[in-house]
Amino acid sequence: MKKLECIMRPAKFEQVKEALGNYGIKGMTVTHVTGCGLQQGKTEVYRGSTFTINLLPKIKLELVISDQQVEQVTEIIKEEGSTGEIGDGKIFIYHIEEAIRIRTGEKGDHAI
Amino acid sequence: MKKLECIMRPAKFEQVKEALGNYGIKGMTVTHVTGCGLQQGKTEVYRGSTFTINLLPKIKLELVISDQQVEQVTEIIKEEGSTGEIGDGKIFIYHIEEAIRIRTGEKGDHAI
Amino acid sequence: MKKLECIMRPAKFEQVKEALGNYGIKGMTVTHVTGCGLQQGKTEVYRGSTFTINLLPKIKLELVISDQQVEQVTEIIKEEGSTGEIGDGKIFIYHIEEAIRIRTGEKGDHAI
Amino acid sequence: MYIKTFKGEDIMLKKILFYSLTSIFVLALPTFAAESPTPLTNALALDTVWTLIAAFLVFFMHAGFTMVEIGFTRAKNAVNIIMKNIVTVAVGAVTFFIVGFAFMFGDTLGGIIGLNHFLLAGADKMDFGIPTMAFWIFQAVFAATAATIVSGAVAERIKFGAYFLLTILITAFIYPVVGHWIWGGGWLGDLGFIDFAGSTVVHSTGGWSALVIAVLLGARVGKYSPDGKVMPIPGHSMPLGALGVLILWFGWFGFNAGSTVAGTDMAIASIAVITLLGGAAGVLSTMAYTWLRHGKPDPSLVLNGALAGLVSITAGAASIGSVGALILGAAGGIIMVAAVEIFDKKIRIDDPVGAISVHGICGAFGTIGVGLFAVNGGLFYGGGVELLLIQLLGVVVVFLFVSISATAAALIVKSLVGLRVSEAEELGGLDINEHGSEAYVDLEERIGTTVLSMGEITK
Amino acid sequence: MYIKTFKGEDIMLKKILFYSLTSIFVLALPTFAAESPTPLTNALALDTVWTLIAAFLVFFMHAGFTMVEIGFTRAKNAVNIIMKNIVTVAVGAVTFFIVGFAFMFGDTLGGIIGLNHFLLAGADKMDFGIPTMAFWIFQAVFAATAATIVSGAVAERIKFGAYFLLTILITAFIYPVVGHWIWGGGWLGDLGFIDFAGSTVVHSTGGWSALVIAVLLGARVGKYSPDGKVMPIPGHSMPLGALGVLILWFGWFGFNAGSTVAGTDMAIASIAVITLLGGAAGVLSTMAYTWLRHGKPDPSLVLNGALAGLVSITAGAASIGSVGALILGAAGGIIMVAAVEIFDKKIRIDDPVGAISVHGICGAFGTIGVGLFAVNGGLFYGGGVELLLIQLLGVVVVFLFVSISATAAALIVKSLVGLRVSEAEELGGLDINEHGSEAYVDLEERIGTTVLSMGEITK
Amino acid sequence: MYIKTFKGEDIMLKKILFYSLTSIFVLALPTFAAESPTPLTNALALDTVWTLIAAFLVFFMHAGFTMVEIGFTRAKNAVNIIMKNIVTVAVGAVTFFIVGFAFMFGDTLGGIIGLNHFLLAGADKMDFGIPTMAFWIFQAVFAATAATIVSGAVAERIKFGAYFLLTILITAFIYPVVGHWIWGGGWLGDLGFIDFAGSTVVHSTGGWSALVIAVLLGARVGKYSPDGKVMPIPGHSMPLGALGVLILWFGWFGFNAGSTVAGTDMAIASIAVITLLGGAAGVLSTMAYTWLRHGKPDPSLVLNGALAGLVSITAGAASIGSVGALILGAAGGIIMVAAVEIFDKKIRIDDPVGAISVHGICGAFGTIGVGLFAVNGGLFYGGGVELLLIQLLGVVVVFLFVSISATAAALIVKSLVGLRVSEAEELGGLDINEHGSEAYVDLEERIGTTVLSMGEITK
Ligand SMILES: Nc1ncnc2c1ncn2[C@@H]1O[C@H](COP(=O)(O)OP(=O)(O)O)[C@@H](O)[C@H]1O
Ligand SMILES: Nc1ncnc2c1ncn2[C@@H]1O[C@H](COP(=O)(O)OP(=O)(O)O)[C@@H](O)[C@H]1O
Ligand SMILES: Nc1ncnc2c1ncn2[C@@H]1O[C@H](COP(=O)(O)OP(=O)(O)O)[C@@H](O)[C@H]1O
Repeated sequence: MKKLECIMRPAKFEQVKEALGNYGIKGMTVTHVTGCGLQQGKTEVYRGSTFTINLLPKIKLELVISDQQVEQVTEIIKEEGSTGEIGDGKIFIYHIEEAIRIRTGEKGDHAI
Repeated sequence: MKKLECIMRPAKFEQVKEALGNYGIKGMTVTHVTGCGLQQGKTEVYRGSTFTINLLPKIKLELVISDQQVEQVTEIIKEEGSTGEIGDGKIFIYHIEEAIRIRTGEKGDHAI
Repeated sequence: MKKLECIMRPAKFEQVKEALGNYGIKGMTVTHVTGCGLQQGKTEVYRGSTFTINLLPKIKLELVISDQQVEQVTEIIKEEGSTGEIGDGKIFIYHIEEAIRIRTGEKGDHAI
Repeated sequence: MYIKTFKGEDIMLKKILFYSLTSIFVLALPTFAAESPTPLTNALALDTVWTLIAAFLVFFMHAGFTMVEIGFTRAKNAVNIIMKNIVTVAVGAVTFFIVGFAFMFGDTLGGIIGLNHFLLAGADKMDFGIPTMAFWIFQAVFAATAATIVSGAVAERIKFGAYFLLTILITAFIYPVVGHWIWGGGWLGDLGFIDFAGSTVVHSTGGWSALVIAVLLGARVGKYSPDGKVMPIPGHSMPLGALGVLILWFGWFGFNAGSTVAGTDMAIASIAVITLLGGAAGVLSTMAYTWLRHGKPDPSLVLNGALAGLVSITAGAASIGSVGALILGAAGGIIMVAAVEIFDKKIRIDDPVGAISVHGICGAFGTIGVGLFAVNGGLFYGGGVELLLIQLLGVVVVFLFVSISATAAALIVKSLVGLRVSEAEELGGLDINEHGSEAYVDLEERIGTTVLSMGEITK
Repeated sequence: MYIKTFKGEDIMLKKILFYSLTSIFVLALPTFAAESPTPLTNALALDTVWTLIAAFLVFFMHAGFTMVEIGFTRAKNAVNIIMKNIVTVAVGAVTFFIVGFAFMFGDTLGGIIGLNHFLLAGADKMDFGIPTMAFWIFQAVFAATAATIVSGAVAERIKFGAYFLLTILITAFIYPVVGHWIWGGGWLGDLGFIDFAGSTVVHSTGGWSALVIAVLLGARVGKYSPDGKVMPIPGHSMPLGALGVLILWFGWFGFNAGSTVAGTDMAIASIAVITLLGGAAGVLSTMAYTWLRHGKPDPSLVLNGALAGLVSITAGAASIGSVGALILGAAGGIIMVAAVEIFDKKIRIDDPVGAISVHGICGAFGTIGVGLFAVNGGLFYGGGVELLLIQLLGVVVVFLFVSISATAAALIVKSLVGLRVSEAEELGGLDINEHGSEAYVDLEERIGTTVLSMGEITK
Repeated sequence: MYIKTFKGEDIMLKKILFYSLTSIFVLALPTFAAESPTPLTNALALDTVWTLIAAFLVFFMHAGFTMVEIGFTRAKNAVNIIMKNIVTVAVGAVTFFIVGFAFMFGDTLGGIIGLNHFLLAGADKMDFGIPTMAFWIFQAVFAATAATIVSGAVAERIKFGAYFLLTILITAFIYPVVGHWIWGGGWLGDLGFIDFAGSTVVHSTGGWSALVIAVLLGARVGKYSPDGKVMPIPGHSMPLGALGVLILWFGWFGFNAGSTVAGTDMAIASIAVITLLGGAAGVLSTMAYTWLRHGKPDPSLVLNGALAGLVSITAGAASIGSVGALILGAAGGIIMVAAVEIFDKKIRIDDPVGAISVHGICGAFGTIGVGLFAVNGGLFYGGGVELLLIQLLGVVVVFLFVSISATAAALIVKSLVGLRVSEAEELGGLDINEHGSEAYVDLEERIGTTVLSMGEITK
């Protein structure tokens, strides 16, 4: 099993989620995070001082999937999640040793 | 060392936390996340339109523990964290290469 | 490639970030989390009842870096992120299998 | 509620009243204005203007109650709080129009209850010194206030439908009966019982209703741990709670000083001063007391302290002096803190916003305080114990009547629709389970672009 | 707007008025006070006080509009909502000072438009029964209200600059012209059209302007999915929305009862009662209707229901009775729910806060309702259809005039600065893109220590 | 503050006053109402009603201050802001009752300070044209306003105990002395200095106190980076900030127009108009100026702009004309923006909400502006420089007196309890460290079920 951790644009999340659902992925965990990278921050003004906020809102999407799904799922995310502009984000892939369903105790691919 | 990442019901968190504390786990990190899976979303109505919110609030509990604790800790979580109904969540187990205590620089099992 | 996951004091975050920037790290992902450990909780009073909140606010900083950067980066974080008092936090190091840039599909060290 | 009559001018005044009121209700078009003004018509107009503005301020107190209750409860129940409060205003107004006013101000049946002027039929001929409609609106917003006090104490667990029915019963019957006894020509008022602006009529009635319904409901899940510890359940927004308290205090000036129903009654000035000082004393005593006890001034109690001080001077607002107001207000603040602790930890009645302590206990205290501090007749001003005993009697009788009738009402409602939501609904929040709604949908996603995961329209 | 004159006292009153007003505007120092008061000066003073207090309450409605609109839209646009609303008050006041008042209350040109008293020149000699300045401020806050209605319907996508220009055009021209026809001595008022406090003048004018501008703007991104489904976009704070509604209701007492511009006019009492009952009926009917339809009372619509009820009784506040208010208010609530659904799902006009339904549709309904429920002249009270037809005529004509002129205004503004922000700006939020600002910077970091990552000062 | 006397009617009026006041304070029961009304009693009643309603509005400004300060500071200090504001009202009322009123309105000692009527002893015999109690409450809420201005400037770092003591000193001594000079029969008023509703007495006094205390406190941690850059620290809720500004503006109508303490004084109409136009001009000028300078209208400054405009017309509200109000208000907005920048970046005084610029600087500007724009005596209206020089003198003297006495007060308080919290406490937030409390406990967990990790009850 692998865990895919995708840092992505909030604006693209809905679309990615739908495509993953169509592909057959149902389970996922979503976190609101902020990130910085190559993308420029936002310039704001407050009481006459201009400043830059360089942590931008991102969505972290975590998917635990079986090894054979990895390729297709990354494809879908690249396809649906990119705008072509800096700030589209990353997919990080981890090895995962075990997954357990709390309700039933099922393990491995059955748990996800 | 392993990292256990548990996605669980907010309503069960307090109970799990207490049980882990009794067992001897003191350190943990908690994040508010949302997730979807088999569990049905919430139906809401807004200005006459009915719709479903399918990302539900969950707690992500991260525990870094030594290899020999894994079994018992997963048992505790399964025991205390399940209601038997869909949506109880998962435990994902990762291998972790190193843990470092920022304050002292201690490493490995001494750091956690 | 490695992922460094640092649980740290919110008050130290800015300083660490700046130091990492100077070192050459540009990309990072930040999450607001709460945690407990050795550090004492906060005592509050509400309508005459005194109680302790033992989940304290922390910052989780996630950095994906190449293997050779690990040592220096952990040094920087230890240097800039510690106050010497309990609650400074931890660095957890994971192995990461792959990183993909959503925008371009670049992989590995080129993606981060 | 003090009703003025221009003695010695009755005939002329009544003629004017009759003339002008007839024109209003029959023609519903102002013709009065075409007459030249006289001192009498001007005084009448000023009294009307004063009473109306006071009524608007009391109406605005509902915004205060709503904010206080939202602030002191959890976010998952905020929409439910909103619904309860806005429906209380609406139900209060309509019910008081249909029956409440009749029970309260209709011709008395043995000092117990009024029994005519339902739907305000013939009410325009009644003489309150101002047009009946002006008097009515002031009374109607009072009735809703008494009902809304319950809302806070039963928050986070009562069924919306049950609350709705209870509000009807309180504004239609319980409040009007108490009101009749004291302000509507009933037996307590005749005895000489003094409750100028409603420490008993409004606040205790609301507070005791809250008490018995909270008992019947039981505590919120998680309020008392299995091993018996008290688990505080902090509210989710102190800023909204504070805003609510300041709105309530603002409205209270109308509540108290408006209770003259006469702007020509110069007592309004000292009543307003007493309202300022009573609240101030409540703030300061609560601050000092919690500072001493806990080492830090407790904000959630200091906010309640303002209200406790205000409730404590409401009965005596026209009878006590400035110093009396300071003493009563300060004592009210401390009594409230003690009461909150006793209800919370000893008697174990779960009252999320402290409504029972603030309105029930301080309402009773303030009423009794009149017997002590009334410049005219109070024990401490050499007036003997007579007034004090009458005040005590009123407090006890109203407690008995309200607690019995509210219990009956709650049991009826329970048998009809049930009182309390299921544990699962309570855990998930009333907003989603009772209203299919959430208070803060977009907050976390606030810099995101589209609302996340709104999912499918299912209907 | 009903203007009283002391018939038979005209000469004396005018003398007094002239004297006192001259002293105010020329010397700008009060000298009137040195005279001894007479019944006439007292009545005048009371009328002035009443009108001013009502004006303050109407002013406060802007806080209500701001909170409602913030609550019912997303957090990323909250600062933009704030800016639009506060600028509306400011623009409304200044524009109405410079030209609006002149167009509305200047000497009529054939019943169509007023054409003198620009910058209030010579306005102190006008006779409104109260000092012109008191009359003016009441009118000025009304004008701003009509404009602010638009703000909600066009929220989350209009350019700030475009909104700014549109507000100028509405308060400078569109609203004053309609106002002139009905309240300023124009042809509709002469015909006998009744719109006491502005269901048509204020609410429909705002609502129809909102309608055409919302159409020209198009729906928010994401409101209608590519396959045509309606995607609800919930607002981010029901508590602020509810606070706004209660503030609006509070202000509405000034809006309606203040429209007598006379505190000596005893109709104020029944007008206030009708304002309470109309809003209450709107709440209850919306609650009942959505409860029946969806199985749960819909909070977002119940809050709108209060406003719908209020708009529905505003035209007839001085002509209808209590029962008429209950019927009109209740019907208004249901009509609003239906209208929201039709606009949302059938006609597909995106109106984030329901302004078109609440103010446009219920404004028209309330105006027509006068023809049915006016105690004097209403169809249901045996008055025949004459008034009803006049009311219908007025509604239609105002709809045509406002929709055409607001379309013209919007097209002009579009050609000057464009109406709508870019899709990227809309997605990112107007706050950051139009104002370089965010509504809730620190909320997530609230227990953090320093604000995170404020980064470099670049200027 | 302008005090009216019915000249030529003194004897009769005094008799009435004496009679009615005696009855209030001795019997504390209204008997006046039983008399038939006369034009004089009606005028007196109307003046009283007007003053009281104005006082209620000024009281409500405290909700405005609270919301503005909460909105413009960080969430971790919101509870502390609430505590400071509610305690300010309470302390202001009580202190002004005990000594403040005596220092301000007692018989003058050489034009410097009043020295009798402590605890209002004998105050009922004073002649303010209205019952002393009505006059007193209006003055008391003013005193609290002056003190509360300080709260914003010292936010996020002052010790609660220190603030508490400073508030006592300001309302007990500093404000009353300035007030005595100008409104209480003191030397500045005698010179002809004009400060109608308190640009100097209230706003500058508050502003200059804020200035010196902010200097003594130093900037918040993180406000200036080690290398000297200004780090903006955005507030956490623009919606609450905006609500606060609108509440303040609403209350300001009472603040200004109520300062006639007479509803029979027809100047109230034009004062209200000036209050609307001054604030509007401040909004528009700030919007335009920041739009030009930064390319976007700056919301945080536009909100301050409304207040700056209002402060700038407060001194002259009864002396200037509409056009003067527009000019002064607009200039005030721009001066405020410049002042904020200078304090922030040049002088480096950290003032989280801009209180020093809005109240101190614009207060001084508005006071001087009277010397320019007073229709009677102003330089631009051909009145020569005399008034202008008197105004300048007053501004300078008040600046000197307030800054010296507030410095002394702050040094005394510092030596007693210390002024500033520790750095660790500041970083952790005053809420948790000074009050053991948090403003938004449940917000993140809002859909969770039980409050997370409330942990053990330790007591
Ligand atoms: N090395 C990294 N480690 C962790 N997160 C990263 C890293 N680099 C980028 N990110 C995350 O990915 C987001 C997008 O990265 P960015 O460099 O701005 O654009 P792009 O992915 O298009 O190159 C960042 O906001 C951050 O959250
Ligand atoms: N494949 C997955 N990857 C990541 N998170 C998952 C995955 N499947 C489920 N989850 C998380 O677990 C939660 C519970 O899953 P669900 O399928 O609803 O119930 P159960 O765990 O009882 O089978 C989800 O809300 C989601 O947060
Ligand atoms: N075993 C663990 N697993 C996950 N997170 C941990 C663990 N131990 C500590 N943490 C995180 O690190 C933070 C700091 O730990 P703590 O023990 O309080 O201080 P220190 O790091 O100085 O020893 C905790 O608040 C928690 O978020």
